[in-house]
Amino acid sequence: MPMRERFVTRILLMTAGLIIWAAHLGFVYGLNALACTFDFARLELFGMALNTLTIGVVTLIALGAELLVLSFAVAGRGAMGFGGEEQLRFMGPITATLAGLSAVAVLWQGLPVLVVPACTGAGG
Amino acid sequence: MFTGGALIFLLVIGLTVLTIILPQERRRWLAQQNVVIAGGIVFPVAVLSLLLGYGFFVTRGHVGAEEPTLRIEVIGEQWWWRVRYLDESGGVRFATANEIRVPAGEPVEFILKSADVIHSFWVPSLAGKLDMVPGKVNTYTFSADKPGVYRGQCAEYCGAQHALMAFYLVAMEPGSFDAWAAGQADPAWDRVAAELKYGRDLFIANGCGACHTVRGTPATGDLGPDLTHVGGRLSIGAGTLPTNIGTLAGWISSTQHVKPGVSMPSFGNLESRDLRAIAAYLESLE
Amino acid sequence: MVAFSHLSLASQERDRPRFQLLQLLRGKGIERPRRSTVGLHHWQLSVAGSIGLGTRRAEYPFGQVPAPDTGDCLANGTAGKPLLFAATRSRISSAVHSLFGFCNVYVLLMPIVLAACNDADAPEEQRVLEGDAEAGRAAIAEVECGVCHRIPGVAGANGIVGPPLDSFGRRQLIAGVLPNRPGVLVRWVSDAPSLVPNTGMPQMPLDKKQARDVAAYLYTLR
Amino acid sequence: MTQTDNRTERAAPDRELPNSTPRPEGELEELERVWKPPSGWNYITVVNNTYIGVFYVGTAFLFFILAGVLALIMRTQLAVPENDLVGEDLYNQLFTMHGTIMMFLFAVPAVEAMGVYLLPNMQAARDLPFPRLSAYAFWAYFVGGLVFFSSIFFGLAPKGGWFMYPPLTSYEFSPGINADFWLLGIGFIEISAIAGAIEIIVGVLRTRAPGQSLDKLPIYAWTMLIFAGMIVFAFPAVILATALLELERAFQWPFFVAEKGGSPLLWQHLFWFFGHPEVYIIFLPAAGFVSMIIPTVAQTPLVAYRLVVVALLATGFFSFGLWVHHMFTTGLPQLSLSFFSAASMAVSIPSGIQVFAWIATLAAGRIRLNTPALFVLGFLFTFVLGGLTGVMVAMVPFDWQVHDTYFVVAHFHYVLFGGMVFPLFAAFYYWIPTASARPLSERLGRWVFGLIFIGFNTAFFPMHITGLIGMPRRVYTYPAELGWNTLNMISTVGAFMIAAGVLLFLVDLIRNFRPFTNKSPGNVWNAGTLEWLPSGNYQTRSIPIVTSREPLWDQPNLPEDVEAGRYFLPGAPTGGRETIVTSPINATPQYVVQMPGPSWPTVLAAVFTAAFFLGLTVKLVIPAVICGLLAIAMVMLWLWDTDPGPTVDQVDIGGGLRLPAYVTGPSSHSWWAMVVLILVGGTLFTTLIFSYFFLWTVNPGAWPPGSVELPSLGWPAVAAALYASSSGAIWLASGFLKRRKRNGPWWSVRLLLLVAFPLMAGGLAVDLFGQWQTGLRPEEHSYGAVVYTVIGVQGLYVVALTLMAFYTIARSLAGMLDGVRRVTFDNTMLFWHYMTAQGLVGLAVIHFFPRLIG
Repeated sequence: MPMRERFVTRILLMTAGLIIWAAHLGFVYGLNALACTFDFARLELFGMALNTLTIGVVTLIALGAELLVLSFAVAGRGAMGFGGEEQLRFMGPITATLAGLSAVAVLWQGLPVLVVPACTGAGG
Repeated sequence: MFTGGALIFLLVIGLTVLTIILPQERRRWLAQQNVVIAGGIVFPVAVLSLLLGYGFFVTRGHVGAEEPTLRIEVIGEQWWWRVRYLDESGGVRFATANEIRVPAGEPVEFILKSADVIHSFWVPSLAGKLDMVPGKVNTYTFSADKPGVYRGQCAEYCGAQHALMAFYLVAMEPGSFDAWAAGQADPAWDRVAAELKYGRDLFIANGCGACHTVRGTPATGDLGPDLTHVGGRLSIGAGTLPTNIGTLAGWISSTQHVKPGVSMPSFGNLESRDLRAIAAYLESLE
Repeated sequence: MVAFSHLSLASQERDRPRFQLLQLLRGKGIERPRRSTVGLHHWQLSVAGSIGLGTRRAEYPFGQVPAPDTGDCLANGTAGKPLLFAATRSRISSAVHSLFGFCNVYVLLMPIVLAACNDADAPEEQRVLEGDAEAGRAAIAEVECGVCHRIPGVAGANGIVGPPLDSFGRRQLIAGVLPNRPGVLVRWVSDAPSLVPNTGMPQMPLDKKQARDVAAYLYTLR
Repeated sequence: MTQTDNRTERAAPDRELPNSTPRPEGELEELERVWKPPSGWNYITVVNNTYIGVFYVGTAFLFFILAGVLALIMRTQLAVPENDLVGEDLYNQLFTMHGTIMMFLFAVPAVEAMGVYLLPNMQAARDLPFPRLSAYAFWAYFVGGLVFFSSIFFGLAPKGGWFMYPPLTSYEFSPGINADFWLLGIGFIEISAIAGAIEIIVGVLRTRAPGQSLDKLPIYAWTMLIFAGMIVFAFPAVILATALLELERAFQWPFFVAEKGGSPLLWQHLFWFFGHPEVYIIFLPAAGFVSMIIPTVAQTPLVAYRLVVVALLATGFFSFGLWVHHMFTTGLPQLSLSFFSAASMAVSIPSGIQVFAWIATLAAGRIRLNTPALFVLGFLFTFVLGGLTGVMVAMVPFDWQVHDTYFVVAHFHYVLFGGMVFPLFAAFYYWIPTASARPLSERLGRWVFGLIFIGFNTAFFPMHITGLIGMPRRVYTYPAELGWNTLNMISTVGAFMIAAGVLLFLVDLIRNFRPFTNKSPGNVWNAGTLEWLPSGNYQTRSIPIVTSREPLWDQPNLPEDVEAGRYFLPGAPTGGRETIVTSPINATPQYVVQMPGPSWPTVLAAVFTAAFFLGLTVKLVIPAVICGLLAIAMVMLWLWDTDPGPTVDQVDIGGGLRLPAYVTGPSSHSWWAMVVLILVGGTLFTTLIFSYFFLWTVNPGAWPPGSVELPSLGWPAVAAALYASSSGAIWLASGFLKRRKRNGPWWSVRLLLLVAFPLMAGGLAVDLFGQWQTGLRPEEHSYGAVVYTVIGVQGLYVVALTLMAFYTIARSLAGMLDGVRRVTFDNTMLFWHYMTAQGLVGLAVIHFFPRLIG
């Protein structure tokens, strides 16, 4: 029986960027939905709307995480646990590219909070 | 956006054609991973970022509408529109149906509700659509800049007669709008003509008042459209037919044929003369 | 005569006055026009007939007495036009009566006039009316005659309230009561109750021109 | 990833071949005998993927034609304004059925069926790991689908639109059984799709040619892996949605009734959480076809293979972030819409990557404009256009204008017809030589392409304009004076052109398609992947070692060596059907799996399952229950001989490799399938918990509603203890089982299973009774409805586990369970622990959350 491949770990690592993206989307969507339902969107902290601030901070954290995955995949190959050299050559760049794409997607998801009001429905 | 889309489309198709017609050595530059990165990642990220940013600002533009000068509650029902003009305190000034008149150039807030299933309120020439969802109140503020008649249509499939659920939005000069609104608030005209009185009596005697209201008469039903000024509306059957005595008569006599499934039964039992009289009466309610 | 006899079946309540027109027709005993009659075409007789009818006053159920409207027969008579256009819907001035003379003259002249200006393939009735069938179809669509009638060639005209109008150009009777003649038809489409007071068909918002157009279209349905 | 990379891999020296020739006499005959499909009446019990795959694709194509005919009727109706060819009732059934059939009975099954047919061939496996499951999925779909379709002949077809929005589809506004046909019929076909997806995931990951590691996997296998993964996470949402709506219709549990605390938007969330990924579920395999066909027609490897894999993975994820995209006009907060607008933009990047990878590949090679190539080019043209309009509708303000208009109809036909049907036709022309004794006609093929391509654009391009000038979708008639007439007439003409093209394709099929003959025209396109190896019912004579992505191009003599039996497993050493199971990343051979052959119970189980659901639909409850029980019995019968145990100890597959013929535990393919099934269950439960919270946000001040008291905490405590102890009993039993070798006394294991069952059932009963005694009733308010549904889902698992427990006991009584031969027990155990975990989460949410917010 050959050495165990740690398939689940590797797949999770490979798609880590996308998983962070999904978590970010779930969080900001959920938060905004709750903020509008329970009307705490207007609460303010340091002069900024609370949920705007939270979404902004969470976006920054998610971006940081994406960059972390990216830099790990690019530089710290050994630490990624990809196993053999061949798999590393294949999965490492995929991990990095996915993290990069996810970072763009997270950024896009985070930006509207600066422009679009939180709770108004369509057409005002 | 369409131009940009067309350009991108032409670019992609053009490149594909090039790969087929160019000799191999002149298209080798296309056959590398960097082209995929440039065309598949860098280019779309740049274009989409711009587009998305633009979209956010347009979205915000839609939100920051001015204070409305008029508030109209529109309730989608299978398959017609109940329209209520509200006063400052939110009370109902008057009700009408399947036709919305607004003063041109003034922002109007539409308060959109549903009485049964999901409908969607849409006047294509004036604004995008917004759904009417049971248990939810959506509001939408927009204005019609130029006087005119704009057709509206239910945009969310709502059952058998979704296709025949339209309305007209009439933008009027503010002055004539006020006159119209005042007229609408009045009860139904009571004409002296014998024929019309005869028609009105038949309207009541046939039980039309169980579902319809004609203010100023014993007809106070709330299930169907308010008919107090039906003769002055552009259409009957929710944009299905133009209002004239003939269509009114045909509608009353064969609703289930003209618009199968509507709540109103066909009054095919009415005698020809009576049918005509009721139609004439309704036509006179301007 | 024979042609009218079945109409009595339609009369469910004879004690009411609504079949007066029918009685009237019977009493007068108008001959059913026949092609063979002294070289006159049936439309000529029928127009004359409609004029004759129009002078009788049918009792309107609501007490109003609509004046007869006969203008259509002189459709292309320049002298008649101003007056005719003044006469809207069915309630027109009795001045029209004075036109009868002209009418008859024009009617007799018409074959000559029309032969000069119309394409010979078209049914004669259309030529007489000088209506524009295409405009008629548009008018039918606009006022939605189709809500009550099935009308070939008009989108969505599949009503079941009134009779279907297939082959209308070959129908012998209008509403089962009146002879199917251009003059009658033109008046019928805009003001049916003045001809048959108990009809379900109301006065329709068609002006003279439109009425002629509509009639012209109906005659294309052969 | 780069060209050079690929070349180095290709240059790898050939290893010495595992088996020597000549092969022993009778080996090939034995292989043929083992894999021969049954004859006579038993023919329909066939399970070989090459047969089931062809039946499956054929049935899917039949539904394409049927739904296409419905579309033609609709187009004829709309050709002229105010037409009365069909009335509103029939028309509304037509478009509902057209959409439903195209999505659920054509598109998903078609690509899944292509996977069943192609994957083992591409991976040089003898069959998919669960052949009877494929057969079951096919027959259930075949019977259920045909009955579902025939509802339109009786005017009983659903008419709520293919996304069936309540309240229109609920009991109040859709009395009668039309909507039930949709809910039960489709819910059940989804289950069949999930069965297929589990099969495909395990098949792609575990039954590959040795050496076909993840980086050498054909792109098509990647797409199918992601396709199946997406099904696992998307379909449970719609299964839950249909279950909730059916509960509402049948028992008035008010999930979607606004007056009783429900929300119509809950349906939309659940439906589109499935519905948007669904589009990509359909598109990805089709993109896989394209990524296979383009390298062949250009005779060069795919450029940027790794980026294409990136694109596929990214699509698989991003497409789940788009569901609100379909709800832009429902009046949700602007900012929420913006998030989804952003995600909609993000998902278009992977498509861009793929498009440019295809262009680069075409540029690298020299295209031969044969029929598959034409269809692929047609696909590129159409799909790019559809993708661009897709970006447009992702813009919120633009969507407000075109949502629910013919613009959207045009858009999604460009994406779906362009993105899936064109590639499917390309795939038909491309792969039919592997299935048929004759390839299809190139001459007819060009005509087919021309008619379909021109017809398609004639039909659908004008719809963009029709929509922009205001024509809403789903209208059975339209007024003449709105300026839509000419455009609609053009569209209708185009639709008939498509029909002519499809008809011509059928002619081509009748003339040239000769399946199941074991004769083959060979590698007609000079393709590079394994499905073009010479094959028989047993697939390839021997299972090759793969050292490149296009082994047929890079490994000289591969076809000859494979056919001569010089590679692995050239015979049937266990005397039955078997294939090599490999490790998921490096594709190292791990063991030889013995696979079941044809069986009647599989077919009957499918028929009875279909009958059960259809019986419920038409309210024949007692016959339905009988069929349901028979279906369960048949499933057990079919499973009975699928755990053969180690009949032989080890199998020599050649090259000195001796593999075990039986494994248990985490490296067993069966274990993997159970894990995937649990993922399905977990997703279903997660969406149910989402529904719970969503309904709470609809009733923020009344959760639970005013008059309802929460049960005291003793109830959930006892229930949790019972669940946990039942799992503990199973855990103990597992330990006892491990210590036994063979044929020892099994009473400890049996007793523990017998004890675990009442503990589990007791947990459920306590939980249920705890709620009931407070007076909470499901039909009064959405709170009660969702609480009882959480318990009900748990109840379903308890029932399933009861059956599994008794099945396991029965196997132990029959002497078919021991410390080695324990796959059955392991599966039961895994599922049992999952049930306990889910029960505990459910209890925690239902009992603690209201206290937390109260």
